[in-house]
Amino acid sequence: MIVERAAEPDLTVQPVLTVEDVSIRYEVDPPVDAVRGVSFTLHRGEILGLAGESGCGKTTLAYGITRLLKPPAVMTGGRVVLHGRAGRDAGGDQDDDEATTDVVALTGEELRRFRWDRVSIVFQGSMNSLNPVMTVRDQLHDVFTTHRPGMRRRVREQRCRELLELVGVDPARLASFPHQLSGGMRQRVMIAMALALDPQVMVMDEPTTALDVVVQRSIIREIMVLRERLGFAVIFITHDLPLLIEISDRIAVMRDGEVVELGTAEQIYRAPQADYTKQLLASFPSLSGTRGGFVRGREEVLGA
Amino acid sequence: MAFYLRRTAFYAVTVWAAVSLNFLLPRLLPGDPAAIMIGKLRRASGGRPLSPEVIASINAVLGPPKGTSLWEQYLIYWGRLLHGDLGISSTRYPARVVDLIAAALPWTVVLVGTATVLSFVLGIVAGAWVGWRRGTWLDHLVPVTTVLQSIPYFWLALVLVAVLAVQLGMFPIVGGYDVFDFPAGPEASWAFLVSAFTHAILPAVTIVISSVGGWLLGMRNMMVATMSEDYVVTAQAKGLRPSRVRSRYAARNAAIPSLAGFGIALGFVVAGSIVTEQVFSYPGVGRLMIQAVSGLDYSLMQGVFLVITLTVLAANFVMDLLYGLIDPRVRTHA
Amino acid sequence: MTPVDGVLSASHLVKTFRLRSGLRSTPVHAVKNVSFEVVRGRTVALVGESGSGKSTIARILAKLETPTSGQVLLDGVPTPTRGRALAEYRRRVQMVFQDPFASLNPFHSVAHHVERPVRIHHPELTSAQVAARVRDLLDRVQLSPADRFASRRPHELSGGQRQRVAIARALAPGAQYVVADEPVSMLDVSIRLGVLNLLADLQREQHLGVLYITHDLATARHFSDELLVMYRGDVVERGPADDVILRPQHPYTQALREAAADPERLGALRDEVRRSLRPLGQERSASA
Amino acid sequence: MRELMPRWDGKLAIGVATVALITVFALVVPLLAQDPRSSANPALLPPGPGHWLGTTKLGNDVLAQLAVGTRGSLFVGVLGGLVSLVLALFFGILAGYIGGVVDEVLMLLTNINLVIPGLPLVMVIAAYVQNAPGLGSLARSSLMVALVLGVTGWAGSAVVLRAQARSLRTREYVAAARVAGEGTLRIICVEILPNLVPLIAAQLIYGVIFTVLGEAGLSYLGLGPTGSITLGTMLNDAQTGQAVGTGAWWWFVPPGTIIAALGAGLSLVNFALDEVVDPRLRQAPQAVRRQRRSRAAITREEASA
Amino acid sequence: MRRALRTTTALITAGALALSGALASCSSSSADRSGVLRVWAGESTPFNDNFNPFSPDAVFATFGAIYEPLFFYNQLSSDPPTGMIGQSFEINGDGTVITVKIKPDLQWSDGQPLTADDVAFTFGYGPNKSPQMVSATAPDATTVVLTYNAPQFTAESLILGSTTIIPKHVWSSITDYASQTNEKPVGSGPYVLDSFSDAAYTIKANPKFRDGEPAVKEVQYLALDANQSGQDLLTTDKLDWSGQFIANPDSVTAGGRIGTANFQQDPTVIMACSNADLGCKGPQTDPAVRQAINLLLDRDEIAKKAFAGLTAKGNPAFLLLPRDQQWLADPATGESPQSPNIAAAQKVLEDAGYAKGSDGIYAKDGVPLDMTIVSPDGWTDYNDADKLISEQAAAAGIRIEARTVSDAEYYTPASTGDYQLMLWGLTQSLVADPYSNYHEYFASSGTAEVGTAPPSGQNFARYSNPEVDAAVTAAAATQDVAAKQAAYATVQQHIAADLPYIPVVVNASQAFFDTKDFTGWPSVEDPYADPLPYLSTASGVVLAHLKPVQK
Repeated sequence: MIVERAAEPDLTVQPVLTVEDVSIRYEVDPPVDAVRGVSFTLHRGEILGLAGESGCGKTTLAYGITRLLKPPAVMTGGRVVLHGRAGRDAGGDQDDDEATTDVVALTGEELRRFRWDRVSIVFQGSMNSLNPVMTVRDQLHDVFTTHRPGMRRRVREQRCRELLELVGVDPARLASFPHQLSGGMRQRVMIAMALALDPQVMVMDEPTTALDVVVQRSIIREIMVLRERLGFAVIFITHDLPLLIEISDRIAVMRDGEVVELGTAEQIYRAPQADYTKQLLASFPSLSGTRGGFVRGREEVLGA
Repeated sequence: MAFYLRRTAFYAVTVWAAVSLNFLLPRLLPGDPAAIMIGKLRRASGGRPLSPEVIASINAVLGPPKGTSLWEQYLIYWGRLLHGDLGISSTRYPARVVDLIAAALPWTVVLVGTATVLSFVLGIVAGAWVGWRRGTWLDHLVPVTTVLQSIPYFWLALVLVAVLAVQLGMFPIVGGYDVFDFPAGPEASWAFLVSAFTHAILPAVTIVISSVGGWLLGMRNMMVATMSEDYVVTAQAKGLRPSRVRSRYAARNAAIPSLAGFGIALGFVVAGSIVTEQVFSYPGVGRLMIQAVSGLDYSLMQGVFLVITLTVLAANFVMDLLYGLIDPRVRTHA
Repeated sequence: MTPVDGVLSASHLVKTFRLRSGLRSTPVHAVKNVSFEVVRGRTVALVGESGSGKSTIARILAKLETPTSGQVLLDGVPTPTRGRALAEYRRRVQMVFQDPFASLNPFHSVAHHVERPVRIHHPELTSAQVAARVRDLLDRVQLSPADRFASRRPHELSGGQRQRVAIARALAPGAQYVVADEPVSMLDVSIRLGVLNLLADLQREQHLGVLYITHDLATARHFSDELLVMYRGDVVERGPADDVILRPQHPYTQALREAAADPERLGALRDEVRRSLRPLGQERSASA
Repeated sequence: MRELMPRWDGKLAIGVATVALITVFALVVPLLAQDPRSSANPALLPPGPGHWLGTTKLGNDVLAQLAVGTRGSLFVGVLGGLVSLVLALFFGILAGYIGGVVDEVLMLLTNINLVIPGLPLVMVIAAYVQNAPGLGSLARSSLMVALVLGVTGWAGSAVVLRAQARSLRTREYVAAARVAGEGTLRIICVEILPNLVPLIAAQLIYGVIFTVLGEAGLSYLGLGPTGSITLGTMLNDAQTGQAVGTGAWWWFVPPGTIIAALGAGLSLVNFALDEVVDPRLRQAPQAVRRQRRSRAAITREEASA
Repeated sequence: MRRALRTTTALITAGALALSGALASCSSSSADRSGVLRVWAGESTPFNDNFNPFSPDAVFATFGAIYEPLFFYNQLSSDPPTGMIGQSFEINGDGTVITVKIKPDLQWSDGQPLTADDVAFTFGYGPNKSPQMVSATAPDATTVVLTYNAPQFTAESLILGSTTIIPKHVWSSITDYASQTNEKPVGSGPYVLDSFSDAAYTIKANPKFRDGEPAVKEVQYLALDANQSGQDLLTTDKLDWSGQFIANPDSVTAGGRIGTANFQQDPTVIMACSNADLGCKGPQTDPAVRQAINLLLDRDEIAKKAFAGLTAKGNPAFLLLPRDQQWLADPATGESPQSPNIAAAQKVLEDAGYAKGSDGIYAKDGVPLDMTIVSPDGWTDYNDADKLISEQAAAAGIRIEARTVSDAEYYTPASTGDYQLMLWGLTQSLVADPYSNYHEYFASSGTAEVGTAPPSGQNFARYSNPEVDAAVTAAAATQDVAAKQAAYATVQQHIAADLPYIPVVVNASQAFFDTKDFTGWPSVEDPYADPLPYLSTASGVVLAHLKPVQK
């Protein structure tokens, strides 16, 4: 399997996002170094899992990569480079898609245009990511009116309907307000929105945590399908290591702001190197396997 | 729809309560407007005795109905009210309370309405701005406005008159319009509107200065809270222009509680405007209220109170409708 | 097996909420005729997704809700709704809540939380005895040294420590049955196991009957003897834990089982998606 | 516990200092100053060595009047604030905690009270009460004014408290207390109220500000307390005594300034309390400031490097 | 602001006691139209559209400017009344028949002739028809005969000087005079109504006025709610005439445009509910207490601080001196003590059996001297005086609590006797004869039991003294000066000792007027009428006298 995957050059060889030695500090009293010297490379079309427990810095890292750090977080060092989309015949009207961008250096208008167009985010709180007082249509249109000002209204509307269909939501829902949608539907709308500008990278921060497992499953499947069809790379952040192992190409395990282990899903699952990775894996009892380290298991052992 | 039904029902109950309170208060606490009026007539006639017919007619108009139960009186009261009959004023006998209020109400509605809307818009816009630029020097603006808010309206008004109107002569001192230029009263002309406008500036400024801080503070606080909402972060992540994020995503949501609190604040503004009208001899209902209270003119007092209450309720109702437009959630979830 | 000396049973529980919207109200059937038994010394897991009615059952058992119909029986006796009898019921049946950040009052110390149930249910104890008991309880939930923790307030504790306090509180009256409503779902993954193990240890030591409510099939399987699967207010499948998880009969249980993440299926989803898309390869350029 | 206490900062310090100064002034100065009703002094003296704030038309020492008036206003304010707080607690907490029909009824009453404009109602009630026979000197005492203002001014606080009580009621620790066997009253008093302390304090402060301003307004309209000196009656005296017309600013400006300062001081304390109730109000601006400073520092370092 | 309302009542009572007088000749009007005269007569917004001379709420221009009585009685002088509608009058020997000749060829402002028929109608109409009246007839177009069943010597000024004459052709169809608003008044005075709004109304010169159009063609009355506003408008050249209290008149007159006049006439007193027999309750029913209060007052300080030094000194004989000098029996009652004599006051109390308690308050039979004095809200001078009285009494060992009440709660308790002490304003008789004072305020015919209002008269102090009653009756039945002097001496002796009304000051009545644009204002040299815009009749007389300054 590993060999087979490594032999797929179109997916893994071209880097799309390079993160070099990124450090992020929260300027509270005393300052907290939330991310410390993290480096990794995201390849085109790849799903990179970012695993770790709460407070390990995985979400902060995601915000740092997308230049969305909330106060008082400050990126104190490092480079984030988004590589141009060479070799891909995307629409010729987006010149900067071709460019290699130093994300950290972006400011003002440049930064604003970079956002969503090339890297989009699906946030954790599917319930709150949508503006409660605007219709789905308005919020989708917003993306186009801002980034594609030349686009005609009819085309825009057509595109919005397509997007909803793409994520499996009835286009009639365009007229709905967020509160009229179920949690799963809201998250699908968010994913549709994240796809709107055909970005190279999509960051997904616990996109399914608040959802029921069955819904969660169908959304993850949807993401996988879309990734296959559209070819964007995904940084998938979650504490749910088993899920990551199941869906990711590679996994970075974070703890206390550092990546303690980075490897393919197979490596992480079958042959974890770091103690922390092992500990984390052991925390998830196997659904179908043996009972692992559980007390009741111990009881059986004792009884045996 | 359910939201509107519920609100309408609420207003109906509130109107009923206000009217009933109005009916009950003078009956709970004694006080005889007829006796006061008769006393006044007696003094006016220089100690000459009043004819029994006059006393009978005053008692009939102002006195408590005799031989009827409270319930019957209540029904009669409602009947009269529904015919637009608020009784006869005893301080301005025999003027009808309705006529007195009809002449005064437009002034108050326009003055207080304009000043309130102005104050609201100013406060919301400034509050949104200060909240947006949180963590900058603008933060210090917020405590300053609370000082303004803590100044008694009438005190501020008196100082403004003394300085701006009397000393500097920048504004007219009293009245709703220039009575010297328009001796025949209000007329439909541009010049009159200009005159009314210049007379309204200082009272309006007083109301705005005293009330803008509340809106500003509320809006700023909500704005700060809203700014950390996910949908605002999402909007920023979407690369939307800051102006759009501020207005459509942050401010619009942050303004919702201010709209909801409009009713409370309006009550305060109306209170302030009553004393403000007094300082400026402004021909509004606040003035009538004060005169009614000092002259123990119960009919006028009740009439003005009722009309002020109904006006505030109407304003609240309008705000509720607006609220429904701005916050779609209330339309479906009651 | 340990002798069965007590049973807490739910008998034909029905709970219907009225959802008001304007002047209309629509009934929401949260629980539809559910029966089961929790025997001392055994653990019953109640598994289901949010909205399945499992938390409502927990609240009914904890006497926080009154069932629309049906009964909760303790040792076969219908349970009271008020008065001294209710206090006695509360002494025997306790609850551990889902969110340890919300279930402890930020205003009060750890000692207060554990001490109150002791005082309420054992008014005969002197202050010294109460203090000793609190220390003992804290020791038992591995918050040692107890004196160091007793004076702390919830915000000074980690999530795991808080949930241990919550467990100590539940044990404080001398409970025989514990309803644990998603006791670890709000905790970090690495400490979940510890808390569950503690609960299991206590159960064994104290011979508790535990109703373990969760949405997590894996822990339900490992932690319980019997497993009930709830779907939209009904129990759709029940049986010994391993049987239900490894050989699900009901389509819903199967779906749940299918949806649960399983690292054993590494890469399977991607491959399946790819296979399903290959014939439609041209679609990619059409929609891009 | 600490998170229930306001964070000490400049605004709070200024607020507390202002309120404390005014309170000390109101409590101590009357003991030192002359009888505020003494007319033994010449009339309308401007501020000078003998009378630091001059004298009124009757020859009353303005400083003495100011101190006693401040005390009177504080008395009315605190009393009115307490009355409205008690009512707000009753309506708000009860409605919020019990919910259901009780909530509906109490909230209806509250909302009615809320939308019926306050001052006109106060004026009407004051007019009736003050002319009701049998009350004697109580009818126009500052006690009665405080009561009337308190009875009409609680609704806003009740709404706020109810919303908070409702949200606290659904907190799991309240459910946990019930499961532990606590009684309803004890849950309200021990589990819910302590967490409402900052909010209750804020509402009390609003109540005090409302009552002090309300008393001033009523006094200006001639419906204030008679027989006792408050800042409102002082302003009323100054206004009717044509302090503005005669240029006796020392009679007119100090009472208004004290009211404004008291209101502003209390509001500043409320800022701090607001920040306790909603920590984001403090944290968000602070975070932005820190982020900006840190970024500036990094830029400087890079520039110097 | 309330000061404005108070002037309303001052006007009303003043009108009721008017003296007669002939209208000073009015100069022929020049054809030039000059500036509008702007007046604040003390009214507040909004104006009532009410020109009914029988209504207490009628606007001020109704009296004097639009409607007139037969004669003008100038309160400021002891000269005989001047004719307005009336030319001359005669009273028969026993005082029961008054024959009035009116001026010929008079016209109402609507062009209808004004004849004796209108006058006779007026006296038979509504409240003018007194129980003592037998008939009012008009034997010819200029003669009116009023017949009574009792002597009317002392009612002369009321009948001739303050009964506004109304046109029969308008009023004969009006039955309920009390609720009439008479929005289109038809009168005989120098002005007619031009326009009305609730913020201002304008009267313009009446071309049909018997002496020709007055020189000031337009007069505008304003409504203001605060004295401060009036003062501000005077200062800023917006107002030409007002009668209001301004503590520092210099601030207004310093500019040179505004002149001022202050003719003090009306006594301000502490009115005591003095008669326990009629139901009065409280220590003030004891004359000794009232005497003590009289002695302890520091009137000088009250005048200076409460009344800005603008008042005159009062006297316990209730005479307007020096106008009424001939009626003063004992020089000792010619002026109330101006400085306090606490020792004397305490001696009076101790002689009457009071002793100082441990709290420093005098008491008798365990009842302390503890009373309440009331004044209306916003009547600053009264409120201030009350405060001073309270403080001065406390110094002497009497507790008097000063309270303020609403206007309505001031007048009603006064008339029904539901009070202990009140600061009260008496209205000075308009003629140089104190009869109306004694009859209105001291005769028991003008009082009633506590709880009911007197049917006539204003003896709200409930004073009742048979000797005073007899003396007042005797004075009413004679026109002999010596007999009257003797009767008045008796009255003065009793009221100065019993003090049902304790004199405090004689109230200021400040008028402010524009001397730059208008001439002809009354002055100390030529006090032809009191220049207060709120006075009835007199204000009309002043208006007819004014001339615009030609520029």
